[in-house]
Amino acid sequence: MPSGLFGKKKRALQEEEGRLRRRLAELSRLPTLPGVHLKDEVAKISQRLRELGRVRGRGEGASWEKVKLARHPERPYALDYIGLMFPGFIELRGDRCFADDPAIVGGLAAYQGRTLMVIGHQKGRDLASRTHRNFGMPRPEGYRKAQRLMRLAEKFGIPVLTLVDTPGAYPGVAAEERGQGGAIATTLACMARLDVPTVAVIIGEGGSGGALALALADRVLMLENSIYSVSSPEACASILWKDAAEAKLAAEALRLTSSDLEDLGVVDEVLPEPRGGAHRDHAAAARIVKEALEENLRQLELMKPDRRRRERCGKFRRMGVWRENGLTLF
Amino acid sequence: MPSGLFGKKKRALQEEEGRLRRRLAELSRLPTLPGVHLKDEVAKISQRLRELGRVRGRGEGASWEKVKLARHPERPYALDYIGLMFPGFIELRGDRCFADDPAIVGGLAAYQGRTLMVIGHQKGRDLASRTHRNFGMPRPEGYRKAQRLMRLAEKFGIPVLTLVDTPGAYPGVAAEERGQGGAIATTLACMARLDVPTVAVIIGEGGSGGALALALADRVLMLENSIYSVSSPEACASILWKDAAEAKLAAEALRLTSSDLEDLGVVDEVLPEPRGGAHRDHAAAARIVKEALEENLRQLELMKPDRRRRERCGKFRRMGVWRENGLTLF
Amino acid sequence: MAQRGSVEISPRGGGEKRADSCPACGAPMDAEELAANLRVCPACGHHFPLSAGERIELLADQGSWEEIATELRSDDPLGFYDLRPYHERVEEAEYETGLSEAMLVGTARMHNMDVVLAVMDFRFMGGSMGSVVGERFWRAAELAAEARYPMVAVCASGGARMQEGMLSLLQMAKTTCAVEMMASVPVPFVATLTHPTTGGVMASFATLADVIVAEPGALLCFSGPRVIEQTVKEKLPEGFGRAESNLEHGQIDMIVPRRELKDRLVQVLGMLE
Amino acid sequence: MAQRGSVEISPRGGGEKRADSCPACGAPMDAEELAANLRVCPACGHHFPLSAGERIELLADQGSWEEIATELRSDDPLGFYDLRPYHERVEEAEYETGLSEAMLVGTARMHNMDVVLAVMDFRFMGGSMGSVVGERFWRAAELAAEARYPMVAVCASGGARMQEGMLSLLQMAKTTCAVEMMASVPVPFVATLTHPTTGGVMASFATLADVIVAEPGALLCFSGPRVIEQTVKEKLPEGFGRAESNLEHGQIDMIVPRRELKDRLVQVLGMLE
Ligand SMILES: [Zn+2]
Ligand SMILES: [Zn+2]
Repeated sequence: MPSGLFGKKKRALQEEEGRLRRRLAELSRLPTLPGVHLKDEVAKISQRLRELGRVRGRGEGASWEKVKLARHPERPYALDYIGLMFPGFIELRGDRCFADDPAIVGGLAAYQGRTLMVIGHQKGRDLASRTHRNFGMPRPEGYRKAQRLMRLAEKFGIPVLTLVDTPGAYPGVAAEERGQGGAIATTLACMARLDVPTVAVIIGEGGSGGALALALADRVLMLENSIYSVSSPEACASILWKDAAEAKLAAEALRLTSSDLEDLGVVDEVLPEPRGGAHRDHAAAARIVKEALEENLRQLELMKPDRRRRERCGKFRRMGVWRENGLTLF
Repeated sequence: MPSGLFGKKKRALQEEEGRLRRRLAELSRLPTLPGVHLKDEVAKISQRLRELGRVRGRGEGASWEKVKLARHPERPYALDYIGLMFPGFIELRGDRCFADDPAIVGGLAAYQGRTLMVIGHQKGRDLASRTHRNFGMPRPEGYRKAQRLMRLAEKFGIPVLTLVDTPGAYPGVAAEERGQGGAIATTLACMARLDVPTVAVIIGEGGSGGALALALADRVLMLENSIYSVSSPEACASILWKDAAEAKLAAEALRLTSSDLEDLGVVDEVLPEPRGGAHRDHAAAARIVKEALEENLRQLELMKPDRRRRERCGKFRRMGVWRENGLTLF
Repeated sequence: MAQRGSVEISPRGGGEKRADSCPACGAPMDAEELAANLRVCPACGHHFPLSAGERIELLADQGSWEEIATELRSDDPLGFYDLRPYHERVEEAEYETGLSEAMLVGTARMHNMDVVLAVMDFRFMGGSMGSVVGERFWRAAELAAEARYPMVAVCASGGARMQEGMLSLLQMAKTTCAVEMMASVPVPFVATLTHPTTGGVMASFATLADVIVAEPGALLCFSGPRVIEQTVKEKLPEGFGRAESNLEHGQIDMIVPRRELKDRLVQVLGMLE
Repeated sequence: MAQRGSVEISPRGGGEKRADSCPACGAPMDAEELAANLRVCPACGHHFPLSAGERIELLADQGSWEEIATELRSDDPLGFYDLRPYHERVEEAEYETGLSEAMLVGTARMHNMDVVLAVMDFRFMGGSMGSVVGERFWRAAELAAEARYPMVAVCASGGARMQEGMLSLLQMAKTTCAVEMMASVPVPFVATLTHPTTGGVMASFATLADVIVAEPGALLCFSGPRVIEQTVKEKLPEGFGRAESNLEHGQIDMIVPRRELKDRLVQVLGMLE
């Protein structure tokens, strides 16, 4: 959540930006009438928007740049982080029901003399591994495996770390028939109930409900160049702009970058990446994640399970912005 | 468990019967030698066995008769009992995972001003319903539905009644691939953990692990003409006698009748059936089950959940007969 | 905060445009006859959508509906603009439906049983779940947990409200926590899924209910048919995602025709209390 | 009750009949070479069965094995006779395997970690689970729960011991309750499934473990291939019921070659403690 003057100022700039963009959109819809010259206003607004962009740390198309970085094929994936952070990681597989879903990996990691349960979406890098990992798009059995591992972690008092990186849950007929919606929902419920500390890190693409399913955590951290979005910019553009090619516009509008989401109070902490992005230096990225994990776990482990659970639910209860009796609540 | 003199006497008769049958089997394997006349001994043993049979309440082939009664096509099935015992029963369906398995039915029943969760194997009567119900042979999703309903019952403090009537879990490739073994095991574990009162009634065919899965209950009742067996007599005969036609012999040897199992301490109570068998009078059979249910629930509801669970596990812990340091323990 | 009285049904009767013929069987439709039949096609049983108002009329005992959280309104936290500004779309939805948002919550009696009702209306921006829907659901759940009333949710939703970005997605987490709040009492929570319930609602509170009831023919899925066809190019089987398919695949407890819905819900709740 | 020292391995070395060639790849087998390679075919990696004694040698630190419940022996509660009396079959199995039953239980150290071991031997009446197997498993679980030692079970079983009738089937319920006893502490319970593990063992404690490990190629199923072919006349797919198929279908956590088994088990247990 934004706090103090800094947050208020950010919000004011944000509101101004929104106002200007809406006006720009209105202008663009006006029919061209003889004698009416909109060019000046358009130019003025565009100028101010560029200024605001600089102030808020992004130029035009900055969100789209983040989308490309978040999807960068050399960006470290869950198993890269796991390999670098947790030597001796033991993968546990299967939902005990239908299948093992390679789009979600999970297992036990030795960590500072204790154990962690690490669960993450997993993409592939070459054609074979991409196909094997289904491009990081889980089916219901992936979510059910995640739940099984979370319950196992809870049984033995093991904290849970999730690594979020998926375009979204797989939109296929069989996945639907096996209850994709319910699988995501019950994973959310499982995370809401857990009485062990939970930390989620958005490491790449946080795509829609398929990503959120692993991110109902005590702490939600986000790597600087990751994105986290209600829908892919492409899908959003094709629905709202009726044109997938407007993905760049949608990327900006959706506020899916780490700094946007920090402003909105959606993530608790943004983790800086190595210069140029995590793909330039996997080891450094892993060190950054590990340090943040350490600090957050340290804090969480001081709390009683009840309080942790209460605060977790309290945090998600506060998500959202609405007006009530004239007041805007955030 | 047999108790007091009555139990001891029964057990002595049982042991004598076993001894005689073993001797008979030995004799039948001896080569016919000139000058050796076994006929007298065989005749003597057979005579004594008939006497014992009368004493223990069964003639030759009595077990096989029970098998036929237990499988009688007019015998009331789970939904027949439910219809007669619980007007207004609301069926709940699905495992929330893969399918709804019609071989197991379950739902909410209003009962004496409270609610019961009733779960049972369901066979079909005509060709269409038999196929639909898969002859009462559940697939993993049937067991997972049962678990879901048991957990729902536990959430709201609702006692669980199970009605057991299946030739066994379905032995198919896809059922195996979806984890038939694990599905049965986790159903057993679910029943072991439940903190609501549980009553199981063997109403027909209690076939193997597929039946037991629904019968790890505080009280296991058994209708007089039901059977409850480690394997079907046919399967047992084909494995041990190498000849499925010896099913009659196997039926006798397996001790699968209600009186056998009462002797062995496997069931807590045998419920008498209407004259000629439950198929002759469904309504009377249902009344008998309902009365027994009422009495058992009444007793169980007086106990604290912890004690109920402890006694439930304690009961199953005592199942089995072994020798230790020369003593036979039962 | 509570506002007594029955809900305002929009002048047109609360539904979307009334068809001249049944889209399922082609039978000619008389608007009044349809309304008298609970908006179920007398010829084939096709269930036409109900507005939130009609739904409340169907379920709540006469005059028992008391709406809460009435003053909650959408804000525009992202300053969202696509082809039109978000606030304009909201205002249009308000005007066209006569509703304040895509979900109304409140208390009611059903056959004299006190319940909390949460009712969605697909006409309001496709029943999309934004901050107000999430907050209303939360307050409804809180009331249910505190008063120990069971909750009945009637779902109809296209998913998250994209115009609120991640804040709308997070309503899935928020409503999940709300369901957990009810479970910890516990109070019974029954969901009624109506045509269509998809996306974020299907992947949060709708499928977390103790008992899940659906109306016949309702499309119930996470990814909609169009997304599946366009994204992964799969051919959809006959009846894909419909209530009947969901029942077969173990995802819902029962399908209940609208005429029997209220009675059935009351029976279920009565047994869980 | 504990009996110190290493297990008696039968004079023939504890395995079943030693093959002259590998049944998987046909490579000629030298018995000594095979034994030196932990009874894994050096040519193709096929895992030959191990006796309980060999298994304990493989897993327990030298000299650390202490068997418990050694005096438990099968009785004949049913007076069971088929083509031969039950007691005769038991005596034959005792004689041929040098074991007292199809499962041995006791404590051991694995890389200096105290554990409870429960090890089955398929040669003893097909590793069938009767009253003694159930009671030994119970005592092992009880010891694990009391001493807070993790438990490792090594399974190999054809299912319930038919000659004890329903009493054998009920060992599924009994061992399930034993697993629950460990879970309530909790102490970690890891199952190692070896060729073949089927029937009642597969439908009780084996699949209730916190982590399920399998040896390569092991047949793991509830209904065996022959039952499926004969009863429902289905054609079995290539590799049906094998560890590899179970892994793909989500039923087990991992497949571990015998050479790495001890290390892996210790790692897993170390992380769960
Ligand atoms: Zn029609
Ligand atoms: Zn070989």
